Amino acid sequence: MKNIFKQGAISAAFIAESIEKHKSKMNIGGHSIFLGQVRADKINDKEVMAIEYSAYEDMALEKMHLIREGIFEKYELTCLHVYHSLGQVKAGEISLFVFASSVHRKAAIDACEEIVERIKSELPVWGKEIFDNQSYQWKENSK
Amino acid sequence: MKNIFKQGAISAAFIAESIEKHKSKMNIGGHSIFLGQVRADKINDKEVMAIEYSAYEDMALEKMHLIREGIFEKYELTCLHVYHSLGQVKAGEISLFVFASSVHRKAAIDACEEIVERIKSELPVWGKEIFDNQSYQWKENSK
Amino acid sequence: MPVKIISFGPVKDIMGDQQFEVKDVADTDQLIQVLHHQYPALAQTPYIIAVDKDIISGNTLLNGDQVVALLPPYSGG
Amino acid sequence: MPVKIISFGPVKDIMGDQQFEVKDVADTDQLIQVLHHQYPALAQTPYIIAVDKDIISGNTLLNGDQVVALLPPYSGG
Repeated sequence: MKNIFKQGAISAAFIAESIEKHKSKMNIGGHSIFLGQVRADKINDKEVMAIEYSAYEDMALEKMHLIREGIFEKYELTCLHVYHSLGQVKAGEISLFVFASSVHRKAAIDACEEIVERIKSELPVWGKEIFDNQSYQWKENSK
Repeated sequence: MKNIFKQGAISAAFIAESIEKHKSKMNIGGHSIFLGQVRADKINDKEVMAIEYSAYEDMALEKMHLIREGIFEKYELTCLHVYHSLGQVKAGEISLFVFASSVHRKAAIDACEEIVERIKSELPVWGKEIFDNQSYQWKENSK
Repeated sequence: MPVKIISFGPVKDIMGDQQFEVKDVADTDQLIQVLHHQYPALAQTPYIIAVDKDIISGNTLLNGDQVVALLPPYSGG
Repeated sequence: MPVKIISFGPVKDIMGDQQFEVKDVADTDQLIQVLHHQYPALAQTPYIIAVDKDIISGNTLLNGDQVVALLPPYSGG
């Protein structure tokens, strides 16, 4: 099973490397990428400084495997890569990287959007919003 | 008026730099990126080696400006960047880079998709598919 | 046979960091009763239950050696 | 007053690389007649017309000093 989890933030350099690797796949016509970035939300006068992510890793990887299979059945993708942070990711940094590629753009765009929605609603991952005064609250995903 | 044209391919390093610049925009929650990559299509036994792009630049920039305005009216975007290659882009290289960012993911994802469609159908840009035997044909965009 | 209990997110805040085992529970309903008795705050927090990584939708027999996970609403991404 | 003609893509293949001017044409229909006479292959290739960067949908008066662009189907991206 492919591991999607990375300790800490996902760097722009890592994303560039992933893009670069697809140069040799000459049947690809379009890539659709989604990046989730940690927002410095203000909640009751406190500002989110970072999100600390934890996961039920075994279950999340099994679930992600099933999501991948479903997506590949539904869309004609050339490839699909997903990375999610664990541990602390500071405001302004990237915690989710979804990268779908296909011969014609439509499949990559639609698949990428669906994967992001499914990751948010189906993966046992939790984000703890850490405020600038060191207090915290558990994040709630908006629909 | 913002220039969207870049001579030659769009590099992964340039894309990484663009992503990196958004670290300081702490109200962004999601980025949606589309990358158009030149395919080495086989047409009647000849393989596409590169696409050479040309444009009616003045008109394209005016049109892009109007598209931007329409998109910003329709979607709550934090920022929007578009780059399109001119001149030769080899198979496997990137010729279109659309980068939409928003507070909540939905706006960025929907805007990015709409911009890509509008770029393909509304910008006076032409791609010449150059084959490995140096002959060529003018590209036709699929819907 | 004991079942192993794990929890995450806000539920883990209530139950503490340690994994632990519960003996002599026949099914998940009975297990929940035991846990709510031990951690009254659990009654105030939403969660679903997975037995061996499968989310259950009703009372489920526990024949031992299983891992029961208490999963609050997901908030990844 | 002369109008300036520019073309792109497959239309440019037919008309050649040079920009040029056409004199004494009153409107776009008349201009098209002149061009098709000069470049018979134009009749076989699809294009739309922009006058000063605005795409026209019917015959349009040319009062001179304008740029008329012949635009084959776009294929950017």
